[in-house]
Amino acid sequence: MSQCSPLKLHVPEPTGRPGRETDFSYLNLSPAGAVRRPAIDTPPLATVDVADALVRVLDDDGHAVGPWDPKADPQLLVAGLRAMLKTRSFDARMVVAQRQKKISFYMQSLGEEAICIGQVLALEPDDMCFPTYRQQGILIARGYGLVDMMCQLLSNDRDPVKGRQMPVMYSSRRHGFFSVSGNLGTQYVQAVGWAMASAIKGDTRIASAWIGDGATAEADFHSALTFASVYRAPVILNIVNNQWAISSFQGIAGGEAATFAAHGVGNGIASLRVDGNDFLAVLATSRWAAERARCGFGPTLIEWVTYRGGAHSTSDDPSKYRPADDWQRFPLGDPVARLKLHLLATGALTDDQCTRMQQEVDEEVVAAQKEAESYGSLASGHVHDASTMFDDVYRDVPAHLVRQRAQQQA
Amino acid sequence: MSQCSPLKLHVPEPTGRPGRETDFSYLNLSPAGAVRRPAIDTPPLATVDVADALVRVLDDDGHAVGPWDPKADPQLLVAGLRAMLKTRSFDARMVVAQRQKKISFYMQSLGEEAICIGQVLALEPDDMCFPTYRQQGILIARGYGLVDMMCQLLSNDRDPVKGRQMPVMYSSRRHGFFSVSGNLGTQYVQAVGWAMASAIKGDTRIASAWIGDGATAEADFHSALTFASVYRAPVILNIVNNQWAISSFQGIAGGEAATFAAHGVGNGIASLRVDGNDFLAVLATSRWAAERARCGFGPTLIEWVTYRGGAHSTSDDPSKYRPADDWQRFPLGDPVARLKLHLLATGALTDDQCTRMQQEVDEEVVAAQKEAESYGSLASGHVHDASTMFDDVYRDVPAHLVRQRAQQQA
Amino acid sequence: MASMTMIQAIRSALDVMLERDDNVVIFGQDVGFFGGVFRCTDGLQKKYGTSRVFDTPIAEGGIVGVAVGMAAYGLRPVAEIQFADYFYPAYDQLVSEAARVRYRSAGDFTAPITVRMPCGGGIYGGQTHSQSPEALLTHVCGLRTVMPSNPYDAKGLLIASIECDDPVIFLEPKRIYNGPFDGHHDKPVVPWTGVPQSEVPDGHYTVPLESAAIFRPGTALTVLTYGTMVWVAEAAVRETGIDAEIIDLRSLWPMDLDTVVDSVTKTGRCVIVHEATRTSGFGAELTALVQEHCFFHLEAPIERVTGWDTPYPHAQEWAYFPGPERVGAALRRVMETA
Amino acid sequence: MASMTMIQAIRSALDVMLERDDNVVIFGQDVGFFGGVFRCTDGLQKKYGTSRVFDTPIAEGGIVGVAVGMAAYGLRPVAEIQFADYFYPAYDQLVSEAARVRYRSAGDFTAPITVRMPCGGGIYGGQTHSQSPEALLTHVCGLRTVMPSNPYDAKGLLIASIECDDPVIFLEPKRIYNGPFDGHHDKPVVPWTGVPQSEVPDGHYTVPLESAAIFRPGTALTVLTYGTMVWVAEAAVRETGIDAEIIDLRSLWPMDLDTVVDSVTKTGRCVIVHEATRTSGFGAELTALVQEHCFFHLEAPIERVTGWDTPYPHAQEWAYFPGPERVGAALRRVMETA
Ligand SMILES: Cc1ncc(C[n+]2csc(CCOP(=O)(O)OP(=O)(O)O)c2C)c(N)n1
Ligand SMILES: Cc1ncc(C[n+]2csc(CCOP(=O)(O)OP(=O)(O)O)c2C)c(N)n1
Ligand SMILES: [Mg+2]
Ligand SMILES: [Mg+2]
Repeated sequence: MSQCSPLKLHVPEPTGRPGRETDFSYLNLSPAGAVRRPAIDTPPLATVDVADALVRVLDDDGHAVGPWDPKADPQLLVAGLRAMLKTRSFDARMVVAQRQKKISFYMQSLGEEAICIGQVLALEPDDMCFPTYRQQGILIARGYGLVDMMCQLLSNDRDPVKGRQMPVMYSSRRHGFFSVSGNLGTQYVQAVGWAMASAIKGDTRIASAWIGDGATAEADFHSALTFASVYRAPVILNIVNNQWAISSFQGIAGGEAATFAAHGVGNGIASLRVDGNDFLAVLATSRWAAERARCGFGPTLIEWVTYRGGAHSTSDDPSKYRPADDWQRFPLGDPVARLKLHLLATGALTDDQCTRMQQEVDEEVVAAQKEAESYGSLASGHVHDASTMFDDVYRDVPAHLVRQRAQQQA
Repeated sequence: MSQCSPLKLHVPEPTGRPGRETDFSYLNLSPAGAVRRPAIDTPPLATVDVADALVRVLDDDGHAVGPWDPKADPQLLVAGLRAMLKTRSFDARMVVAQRQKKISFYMQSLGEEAICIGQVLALEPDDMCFPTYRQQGILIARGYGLVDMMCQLLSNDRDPVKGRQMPVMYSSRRHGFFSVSGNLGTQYVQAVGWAMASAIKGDTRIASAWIGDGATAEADFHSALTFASVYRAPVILNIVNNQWAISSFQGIAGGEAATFAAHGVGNGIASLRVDGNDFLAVLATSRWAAERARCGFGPTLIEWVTYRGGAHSTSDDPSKYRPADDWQRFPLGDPVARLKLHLLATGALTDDQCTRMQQEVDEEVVAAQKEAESYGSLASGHVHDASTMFDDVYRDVPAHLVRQRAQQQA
Repeated sequence: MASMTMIQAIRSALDVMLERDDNVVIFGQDVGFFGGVFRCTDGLQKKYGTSRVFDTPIAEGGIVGVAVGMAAYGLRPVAEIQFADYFYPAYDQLVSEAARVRYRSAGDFTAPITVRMPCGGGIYGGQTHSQSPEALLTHVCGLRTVMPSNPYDAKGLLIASIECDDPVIFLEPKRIYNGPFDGHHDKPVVPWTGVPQSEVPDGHYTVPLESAAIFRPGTALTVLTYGTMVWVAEAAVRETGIDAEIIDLRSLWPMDLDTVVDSVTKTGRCVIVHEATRTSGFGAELTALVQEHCFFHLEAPIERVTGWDTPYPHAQEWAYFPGPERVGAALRRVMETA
Repeated sequence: MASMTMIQAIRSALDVMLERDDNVVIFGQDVGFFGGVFRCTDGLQKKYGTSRVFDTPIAEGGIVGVAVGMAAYGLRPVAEIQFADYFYPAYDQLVSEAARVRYRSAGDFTAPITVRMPCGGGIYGGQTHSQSPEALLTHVCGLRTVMPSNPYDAKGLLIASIECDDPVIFLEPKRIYNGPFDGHHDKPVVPWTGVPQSEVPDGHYTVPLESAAIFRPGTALTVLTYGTMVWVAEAAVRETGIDAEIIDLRSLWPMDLDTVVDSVTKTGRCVIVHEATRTSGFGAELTALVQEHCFFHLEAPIERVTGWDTPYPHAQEWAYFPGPERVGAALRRVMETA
């Protein structure tokens, strides 16, 4: 045995901190168009190179290049852009509303909009999503009412979840959007169960599971991968690597030693690492994964490389732990700007149309906010009656809750 | 979207069942000597090929070949053989003792003896092992008293753990053997914590963690790999893939789609897949991993390919779910026979010496059993007094347990 | 109608439900080809195929997690945890998800899952094969917790649980799988044959949730208990000759409070018996409920006879187990209080 | 001696222990560079370095699992779970490992770990940032559960917990981190400054475990409570004018039964107040203990004032929270019972 010096605990540190610029070379990017597109029935382990590279379609000039070009219908891309703009506009206004104390809490998805919106456009409407709190884009892309969303945020008496949840914890079965949990990671393995159920019933629907880089450390992430691999569940396992949990960077979640996509390969699951700020790459890889799942070839894990443009939540101040201008310096840019550039470059949209679209979505959001606020809010006391608090604990209200409701009302 | 047929749930099935021979080609073996030996400081991801192959040293004639030949001192190998023989003899007698209702339960390690014994010979005496219930070989190799072990099995009043645990759940801090838990997987992450502590204190000791193929599905396995990877903990993460959990084969634990060693690579941990029935391969790879850890290069995960030669426990009847002669047909043979062949082939031992060694260990075990049984057993009622039941719940007995002890004694 | 063991009755319930409802699926460790370490699912995979009855990885959290997802799809999953002692890794999915999803989504999503787990000691299983964690479940709003004491109830309650739209934890006292156990571990093992509650109809029937059974009517005092302890209590009553009313709660929570209150109001005395550790055990809640609802009828303090506040030891099992002597002594003490 | 908030007092306890004992290490989500989402570890990484104070992956089970392993090595780990609502993934390591390892190894290995978790509601945190899971801990033999109600106790109890050789769960009622809260959410927020219990020595001192405090002496009835509810109870006592004795349990389990029994024996009446859901809450155990030990002194049924048996709702938070009106009404009812 060789003589060794004393051991030392290695604690990962981000390359940037307040006052010190981030060195983003750790991201290990591939050039647009450079990564191969495996056959849809490729064996999981044969994706090991793709899990270590970065699938990108849009080059710096906004042109689609390489084997992953989805050759998408321009109208679909325009719809995607609109959903992204709407989501961003929605988020921006809700952050302000929180600051104005109209709503109690908020979480925006700034910078990550392409990922869930691109994926949803690659899914069938009745495929089921198991989102985190940062996939509001799914609801917006699937046409859930902005007013309903805002009533949830305001916790008023039109809140579809009756004031039970903090803001942003939406639920809409009709829009294939599973109830968001406050507990990280739990939905990931549920998505696999839902997908297994679809397979058990000989259905053709698939599930889409969502998790953040930080939450991949949770137990349910491992269960999800194990069950998905063992039963070849028809599920897309999305990891949104936006570089940060709350104040801890992705290295604390294991991102220093391997890509997050590598977890998939290690579990015998086909895995891709994809530029999450490249709408076309999102669309193309999501389609690939959806087709793979639907055709019985099993799950795909996708690591989306992106950046959390805003604070973790309205309770957070990121300038305490990362450089203030980090997002501006993030090498993969802004997904909205990049898709816009592509649509302008290909002539699918004009500058004017872009401006108009922005106006339209802003107006829509403003109008929705006006309407939603007219129904009152938690702050104004217009909430679901306290007596409703005892409903939905069980299907029927059991005797002890009938008694407690009576006491509460007394 | 292409049209697909209805989905179907894939449920892995072993290739063999009672009445149908196992096709062991799924094991994907490498020839002896064929797999390269990476440098001790190799980056984790560069071990991906080794994690997918099978490190073997002993060829069919018992010769040590290839880069992993540990060039071990023959006396060390003889000591290893003795520990294996003793473990096997011990196990065989305890299985009988259970059948005779002298002990309430037993779990043997038949067929897997090389793994933990080989590893222990590669460790320093004060390195800490976090074993499962199938690493009794560690205690035997480290010289824990057979009588003490048997008193634990008999649950008599010399049981070092005072009758608190079922048989086989040993504990001996002095022998670097952490208390065996009945709950699968929990020890794996604890080992990582212990190793982190050694690094925090600037110590040079390392930890050795143990888990079965089946239990890798547990949450703590994932936590262990995450923490080991993030903090580069000085730990050897052993997975004993003996092909079976209880009645479910390794495919139900995820072994169909990838090797168990692949989990390590997916987490950025150097990983090896090793013939666990090849004592020299065990010794060589354990030394590699121990040196790597001790020199600050971080954890190594090792999948040991072996076969559970006996029943899961004395409560189990494997003929219900696998071919009765499966072990005889297992392509990696019997670790004891293979090491013996090597020692005979190299002239380190003669046939006579082998026979004598076998006699000696048998006599030692018989003598120990005689002594241990003379101290009584659970069956004979010679157990630790009921009043001791209230000790060790806390460091001091709190008031409520003083009351309860008084009631119990009343 | 045949005499069944509790194992057979449970298997029969699963068989009936697999047959009646395509959405019922069964999974857990070793439940498939092998039929479960306690044989409760023996033959079911063969009969219904691998997509209805199958083995799972050893990941209790994963088992309950996929069950919740399947339920969201529309299935009625019945998951087995091999021993209740191993349900802790699934606790988060039970508490934060199965129990909460209806509430937090205001009924948009529900989790009609059934989680079966063998519980209790008396089989020399030591601290990790003997636990009775019911109090950790009764504290969780949104969950239902059920524990049968005999084959007839086991089948009827299990069918009711699977048909229930709420998540149900179905605890199976493993010591009485094969026969009623009165706590006299040194006496010969008694089989279910001949015990009236082992007469079990072949087909579909239910025993309603939230309904307790008066296992033995009586006037002198009330014993509140469930599972194995029903039989231990009966032995204690027999041996002391005290005319106690034994109430078998069957559904622990939500529970049938009326039956309890009526009985204690009548008898004025109450003993609570469970195998789980004492402090913050379910007996604490029963004590609180009885004293809240029957305070002015109580003639003596309510006594709890329970497992001690220690892990379940292997070698001292019978000193730990609250057997008929300890129960009998409590009955006498409560009767002797003026 | 300075006036400290509870956050400052906790930070001071950690600082003192990091300084005194090289074996103390602190870790958890966001506790390192950032100093914790509630700032309890602010500045400690800078002062003691990254191997003494560091961030962890988001894996509560892993956090407690490595803590148990570190303790086996000889360290005294202090782990933070960001919210008590998120401790369920760590439940197995707490119950099956930390609480059991001393027992199952007959003292060969021990787990002197401290697990800190903010608990309780009143901050509009909804169902996943408001829970009070103490009853899930008090049922687990081998664990100690502690909950302070003020800065002085917080520091002294936390130091005692870290020095204790048993695993301790240290619950921090987050609503009183920055000031005592009497439950009147519509009144201005009160800071700790000026409250006597916010006078906290800079250095080392302990408040012994298993010792309750008589927060307010009285003769008319006994209120048993802990954490935030101590202040709510005090408000109710003030507002009703009932001369109640308020006992702040501080150590929930093992606990100081003598102080409780002495008080109820004297007053003959008892109200128990906690924020956690009612059924199988710790109030049930307290009720059982009081009626077991003081039955013949009780002049009225023991009342429990608790959170309802529902998840903690976001919008109806103040209808859920057991505020001074509900506590006051219970005090009156208990006093009015003949
Ligand atoms: C089980 C659990 N532990 C901790 C938290 C507190 N928490 C909320 S969000 C968060 C960070 C999550 O980071 P990531 O998974 O990367 O998602 P992101 O916010 O970046 O989208 C933490 C620690 C929680 N909600 N649930
Ligand atoms: C948490 C937990 N779940 C289930 C069990 C029951 N159980 C005991 S051993 C075993 C099989 C373990 O298989 P494996 O990990 O491959 O180890 P092996 O027995 O083959 O050495 C199971 C399911 C347990 N002890 N703990
Ligand atoms: Mg993130
Ligand atoms: Mg195995």
